[in-house]
Amino acid sequence: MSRIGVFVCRCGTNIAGTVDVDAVAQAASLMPNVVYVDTNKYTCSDPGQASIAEAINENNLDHVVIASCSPRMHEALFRKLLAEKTNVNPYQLEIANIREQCSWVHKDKAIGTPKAIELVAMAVAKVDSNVDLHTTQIPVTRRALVIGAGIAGIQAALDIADAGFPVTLVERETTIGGKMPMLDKTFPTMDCSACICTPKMSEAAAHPNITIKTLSEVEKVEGYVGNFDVTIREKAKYVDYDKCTGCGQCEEKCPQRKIPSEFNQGLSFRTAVYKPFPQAVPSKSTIDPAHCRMLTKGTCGVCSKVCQAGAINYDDVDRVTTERYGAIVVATGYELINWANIYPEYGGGRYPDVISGLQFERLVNASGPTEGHVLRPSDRKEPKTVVIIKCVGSRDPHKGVSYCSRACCMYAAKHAHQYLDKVPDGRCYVFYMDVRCAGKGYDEFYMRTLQDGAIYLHGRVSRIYERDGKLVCVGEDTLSDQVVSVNADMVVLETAMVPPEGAGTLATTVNIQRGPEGWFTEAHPKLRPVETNTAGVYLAGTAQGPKDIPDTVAQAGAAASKAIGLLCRGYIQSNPMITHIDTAKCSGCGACVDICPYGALSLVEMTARENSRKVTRVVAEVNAGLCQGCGACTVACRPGAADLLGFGDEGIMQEVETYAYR
Amino acid sequence: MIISKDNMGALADAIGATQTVYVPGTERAATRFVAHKKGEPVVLGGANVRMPPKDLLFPATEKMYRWKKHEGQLSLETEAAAHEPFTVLGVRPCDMASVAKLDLVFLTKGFVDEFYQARRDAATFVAVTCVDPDGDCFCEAMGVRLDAAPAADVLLVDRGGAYEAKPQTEKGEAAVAAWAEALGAGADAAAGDAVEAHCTLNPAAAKAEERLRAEDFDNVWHSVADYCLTCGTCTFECPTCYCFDISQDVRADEGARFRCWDSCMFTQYTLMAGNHNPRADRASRVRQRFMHKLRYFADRYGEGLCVGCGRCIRDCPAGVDIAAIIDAVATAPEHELTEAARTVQADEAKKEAAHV
Amino acid sequence: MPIAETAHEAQGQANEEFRPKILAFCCNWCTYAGADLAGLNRMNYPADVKVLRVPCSGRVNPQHVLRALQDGCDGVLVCGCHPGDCHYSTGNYYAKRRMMVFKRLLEFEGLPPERFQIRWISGSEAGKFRDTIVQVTDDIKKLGPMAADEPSQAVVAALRAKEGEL
Amino acid sequence: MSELVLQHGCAKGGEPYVPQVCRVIDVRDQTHDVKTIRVQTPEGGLPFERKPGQLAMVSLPPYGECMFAIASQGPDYLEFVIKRVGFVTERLHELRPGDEVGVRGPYGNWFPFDSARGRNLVFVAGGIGMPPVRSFIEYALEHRADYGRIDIVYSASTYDDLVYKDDLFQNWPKEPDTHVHVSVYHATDGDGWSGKVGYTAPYLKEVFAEEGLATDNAAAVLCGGPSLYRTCREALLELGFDPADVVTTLEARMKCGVGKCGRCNVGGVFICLDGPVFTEAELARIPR
Amino acid sequence: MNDATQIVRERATALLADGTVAAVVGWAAGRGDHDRHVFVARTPEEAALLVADQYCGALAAKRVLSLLDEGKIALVARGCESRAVNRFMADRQLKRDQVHVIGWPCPGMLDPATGDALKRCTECQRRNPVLSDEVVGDPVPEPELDRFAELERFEQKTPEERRAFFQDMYESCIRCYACRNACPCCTCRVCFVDQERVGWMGEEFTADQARYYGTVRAFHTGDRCIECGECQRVCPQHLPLMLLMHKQVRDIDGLFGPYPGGGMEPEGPDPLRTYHTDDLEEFM
Repeated sequence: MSRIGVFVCRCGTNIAGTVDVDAVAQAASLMPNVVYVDTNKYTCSDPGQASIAEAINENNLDHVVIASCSPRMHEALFRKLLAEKTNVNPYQLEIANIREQCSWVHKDKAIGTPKAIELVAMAVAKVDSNVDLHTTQIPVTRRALVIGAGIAGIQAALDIADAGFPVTLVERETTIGGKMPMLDKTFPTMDCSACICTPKMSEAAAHPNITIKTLSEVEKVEGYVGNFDVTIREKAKYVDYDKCTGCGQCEEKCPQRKIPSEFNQGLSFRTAVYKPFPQAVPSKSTIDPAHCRMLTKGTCGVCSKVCQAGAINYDDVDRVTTERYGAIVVATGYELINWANIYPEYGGGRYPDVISGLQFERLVNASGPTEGHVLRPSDRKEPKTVVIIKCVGSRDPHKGVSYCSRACCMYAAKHAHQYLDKVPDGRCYVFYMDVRCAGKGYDEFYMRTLQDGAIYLHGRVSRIYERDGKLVCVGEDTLSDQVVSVNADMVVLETAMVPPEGAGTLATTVNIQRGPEGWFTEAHPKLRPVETNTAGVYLAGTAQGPKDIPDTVAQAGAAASKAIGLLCRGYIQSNPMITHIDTAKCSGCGACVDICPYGALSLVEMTARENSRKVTRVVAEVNAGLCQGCGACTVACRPGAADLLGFGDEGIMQEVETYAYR
Repeated sequence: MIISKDNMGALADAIGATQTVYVPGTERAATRFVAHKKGEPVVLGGANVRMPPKDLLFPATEKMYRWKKHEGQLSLETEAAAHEPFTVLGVRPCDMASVAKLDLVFLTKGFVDEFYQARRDAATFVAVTCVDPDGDCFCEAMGVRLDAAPAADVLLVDRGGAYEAKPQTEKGEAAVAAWAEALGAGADAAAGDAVEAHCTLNPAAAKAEERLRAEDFDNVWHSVADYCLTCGTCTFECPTCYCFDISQDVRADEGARFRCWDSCMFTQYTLMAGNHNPRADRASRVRQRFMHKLRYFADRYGEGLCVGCGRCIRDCPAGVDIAAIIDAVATAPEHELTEAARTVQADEAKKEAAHV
Repeated sequence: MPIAETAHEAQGQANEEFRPKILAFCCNWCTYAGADLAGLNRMNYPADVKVLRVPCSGRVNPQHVLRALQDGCDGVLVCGCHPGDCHYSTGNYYAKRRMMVFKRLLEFEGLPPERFQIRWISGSEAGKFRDTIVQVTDDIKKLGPMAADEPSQAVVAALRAKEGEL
Repeated sequence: MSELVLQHGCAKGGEPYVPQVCRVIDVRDQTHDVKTIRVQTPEGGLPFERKPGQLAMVSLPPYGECMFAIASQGPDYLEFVIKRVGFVTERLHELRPGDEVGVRGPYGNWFPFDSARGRNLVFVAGGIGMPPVRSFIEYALEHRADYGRIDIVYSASTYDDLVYKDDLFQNWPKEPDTHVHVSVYHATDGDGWSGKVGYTAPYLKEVFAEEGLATDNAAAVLCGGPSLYRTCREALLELGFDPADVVTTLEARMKCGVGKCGRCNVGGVFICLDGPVFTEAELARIPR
Repeated sequence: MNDATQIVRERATALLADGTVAAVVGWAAGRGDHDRHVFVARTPEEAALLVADQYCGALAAKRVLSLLDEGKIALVARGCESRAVNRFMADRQLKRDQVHVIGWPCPGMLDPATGDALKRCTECQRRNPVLSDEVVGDPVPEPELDRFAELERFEQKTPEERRAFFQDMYESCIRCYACRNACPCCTCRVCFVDQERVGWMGEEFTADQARYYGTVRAFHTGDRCIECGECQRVCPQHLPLMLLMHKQVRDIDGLFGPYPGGGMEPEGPDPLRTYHTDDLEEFM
């Protein structure tokens, strides 16, 4: 039978003051299977620990109960003691919390002592049903995958690569960079966005530890922290990147010239074989199969003829590769809300001069379609009156989203400032709900915009219609309580950030959660802001929620440092207190699979001999790398086939009954 | 001694003065033998009680011994087997026959079950002839007479408005003498002729037993298993099912081991450590139940285990009908012989050859 | 639930001497930490509640709760993190649903609501932990031991007369 | 040669369900999941006399009770071989000398050691089927002169799974005219096994052929798992054994041990009371 | 012979004859005039024994699960059987292509002994099959009734009265487990009651143990109950088991609803296997 040792700590007078420790020890000695009892002045002290180890070894104990302070305090310490100084499995330990939850909250030994005895009895009962558990070290594949190559992904990739680990940077567009290169200037310092972003892009491209995969998407993720097997589909580019020199000859000769440019937000055109913008990385051309005549109709082949490098390959196919990574950083960024669909009162896209903020960025950019001159799209005239509307889609649960997109207040101020700078005689009205400028130098910047002459009106624009070549913006100035109507030449909508298309699929693929608005959910909003509930998967940038560039870059660094920490260690210590499936009881109903927040459970086919017959049936299986040991599945499992090691049904039942019967 | 049917309450009161007397009544959602309360009327006719008197001799849960550990020392304490005397009034011939079968199980073949014996010794059974078998009763086919109950201490013969009490054992003699004393002369006059009755259902049990000894009826068991729920209703309501499990109630350092009814219909019944179960499928459990009732028990004790009380037919939620099964077996087209039967035949042939 | 022949006597004596037996399932990350904090702050509360540590309120099986109530506990308390704060992100949401349905089921069968209570107590809410223990202990003391719930013979008789048994 | 006769136990009055408290005096590892445990009365005596092949119920409060074949009887102890297969046996494996258990028995019949006198004996066992057979082997060796040649054919899944290795490789081969043949089903490098690898039934036939054994004036004793039992039974009959000369011990879930509770009922037979030892001739008459 | 019987026999014969299915699960007649039991027809000859009339009280659906090794199984399915099929699929015990559902709009069943409507049919809200591969006869009008009426009457009782009621009920339970074995939600390989090791339940026949069994079984099936009422029909003690099920179904509907019951969808997750962050809070 088991041989249980009970060690009762006096903790100086912390415990002994209100608990009669000798009486507890005496009572413990009569408990089932208790063969050794001792008391200690300070159990956690070195001599205290040594005496426990000695007692365990001399008396051949196999289960240990320590009645002392909270297990949250010293459980790890005592487990370590058992592991290092005795032959007892460190999980054959239970701690009766007779300090925080007994001696410190009771004043009288007459009350504290019997309670301490009951707590010890419960711990003795539980420890007797404990089984040996073993941690294993799972080696970590020392490579990282970064999904999304906007500024967040690039930064994370660079940080990880600088730490010496190979990184694969996956981007579904033809170039890395994301949204940042589209921006003209960045607030509040007004430095050129492309000037600070493109060097990062080049650095990533040139980094020996970084492999960039553009036009690529993650199709499947299997495995768990330290060992994710990731399948990536790299779409056909129809251009051999090894041969392409990026000379641009093909682009010049391509007959398909009327394709709206994504990079310029539809304000200019591109060709079917193209590079989205001059500084694109990789600096190679790609054929857009949806528009290429050769690929759609089978006749053309101009680019192939002009390409001196012979890089054009119309027979190119998708390449699917599976590789193993230790950590994953998800940095899939954002999209702007499709305002045209939800704001018919703003023309719903009918008026070419109602543009989004990102289109405005392209308009004021020196390398944009207007070479930096503010010319409105419809007639290429300089608008003399511009209305900027904030919170289009944001903070508007009826039409758009309920949250604040955080960057638009500054972005709107920047646009007003840029417009007034370029058109000194222009008038700029900004309709706003609130002005939120918390950030270093942000409020100062807003003040400067006001000084520049921007007119801020508190209220939403209720309608935009065209009259006499003007866009009439009707709104309410709630401060003066008047209906305001502005005849504008151009309207800029500062639209909400929303999760990009495909975020839901990616969440399922990588197995991370999304909040109600669709942003990926961090493991803890305060304490684990870049981790996810899936160990080894980290979040960077706006994938986690709207934020501006400084926050994005900071978070990317944080995510990278978490990934680096994991990769540096080289192994993960598996938590043995996880769910265990008794396949004899499992009927494969999948209730556990449905509720596991970590995707640690799956249904698999099992073949076994049962009653002299070979039977194949479906049972649940636990992925030890993913399970975090919450135990929610053990309750969902009606027959109790799923049980939590360390907090098993039997152990808890022992505690319950021991207390109930006493 | 003749006792008017109206006087049954008084009789129960009289017996109840010195010991517990169990009479047909309703308790816990079923008709069963309940402890008689003084002054309440007692009616012995009509439909038989749904729960047989089995639990009076063999309770559903019965403590066997207690154990205790004190300072690491294990000690055992047996439960007293002795039992206060009691009387069961109004047992039908079928149920009385079942008591005789339980006696075979618990009191013969080597070991005597002390707990059963104590209750059996304490019991006085007063049987009553059966005048109202219903459409599911088939006791006559199982060798039970409606007008006799040999295992009873006293038999009450239904004579219209009154019962004639016939003592059949020493205990019965004493009981009837005591009743006569308690009820006065007891010369209730209104006794007519003994009422005669017979079952309308008469499955061919003898033929079935004979064929079960020689042939496999797997198709029958499988077709029954196609609708049997394998719940415990039939076995718990059966007056002769006696299977039990031994389990325990543990409270910290002490506990009691008890036995409780079990059912061969349950999967767990034969489940062994390591999850092997020789009777994992329903058909094999159905087979076991009916083979045990109709043949195995006879192999061991010389008589079948079914008394034809019809309870399992009446209350089966799935419509399993032992009478129909008996007939199905008896009238089935000829089957292949079982391996065991073939062995027996071969042996006999060998012996004959040797003889010649 | 245990049948005590002397149920009503027990209730009679209860007021002075009755020390209820209450079991509190507390999740490791919030409530257990809150209880520890109550200790650190030397808050004082009744000793009639014993804490059983579980990793998460989602681990608390209603079957354990019922067993506790049947085997001799006079009350059961289940505590976890506030919804949204679960260390495992979802456990307490599941627990909430389970416990809501199960508690209603037990109350339907006649269990006084105070005997089975559920609270969300965070790791910083030491005061709330103390107050909860005080209040639950008080509730159970008012109810008396489990045996006091035994329906009186009068009620049973009246019910049987009215319903003709089940 | 007289017929093998199986004798049955005598009636035992009193309290057949109540165990006597016994003390564990020795615990030994046999394999990774098999232990032998010796028990005696607290006064240091033999709990009860058993005959080879009989059973006893070992109970371990508060965990439960299990039926085991009594592997061996010493002057003042009974020995059980316990394989860890379930909850109770797991707990029984935690026993240490000095611990107390309950023991009740003996139950069931015994091997026909009387009527087999003068015959050659062939013991066939697999894995944890050895302990019941061993009780007869032990008896035969104690009364060596009463029996002819003894052959023991024993197999287990791996070398580690062989129980009573001391006896197999040291003690028994030293006995006069006693031949031990051991095989394992699976061997791996470095597991310590360099002997025969193969299943029991073919090995049994091989042994018969190589050693030139005859079946006349021999009795076979067989015990093992379902598939071993099936194949070896056939092999023995093929080798020419009469079903009446092959005895085996059966296993079933048992609770009462005294032929009442119904659990181990097979046909008209209760394994705990009428068995566990049967001849093949008898088994042929019992339904599946 | 009524129309339904006629058509069921014809269809079963055809399905068996052309090998579409290996067996047809329906009902057949027993010894008495109105005795019917579940029946599995495996040959066209056996199909001629099938009956589909007003005395087929038993829920036939669960039988399908034990026949899956034999091949595709046809099931004559009324509202309740069809909901059970959904239940099996949601519990991943059955795939849609393993069963051929012969829908039978249910006329409502009668007690063979008394001729009264079966309780489980008087409380039924969906007599027409909710899924089928083919249908026998025309749809029947769905009864308009309040299946919770009895529950609501019961809830009017004082807690003490309810305690007394359930004490009686659990003392009456003989723990035959017919309710569990008949229930289409109870598809566990090993029921919690049969797990000695953890010791959820003791084996002794006491009201306490019966209460534990009854309450926990009700909880295990509460969020999945298809409200077929079969548990109550099979109870040899005629205990009002559906009270507990109705209680939970109505509570779940009110708390996390709208919830039509556990048999309406072929996939989960069931109410206790999911959550909303804005779930009602009734503890504070």
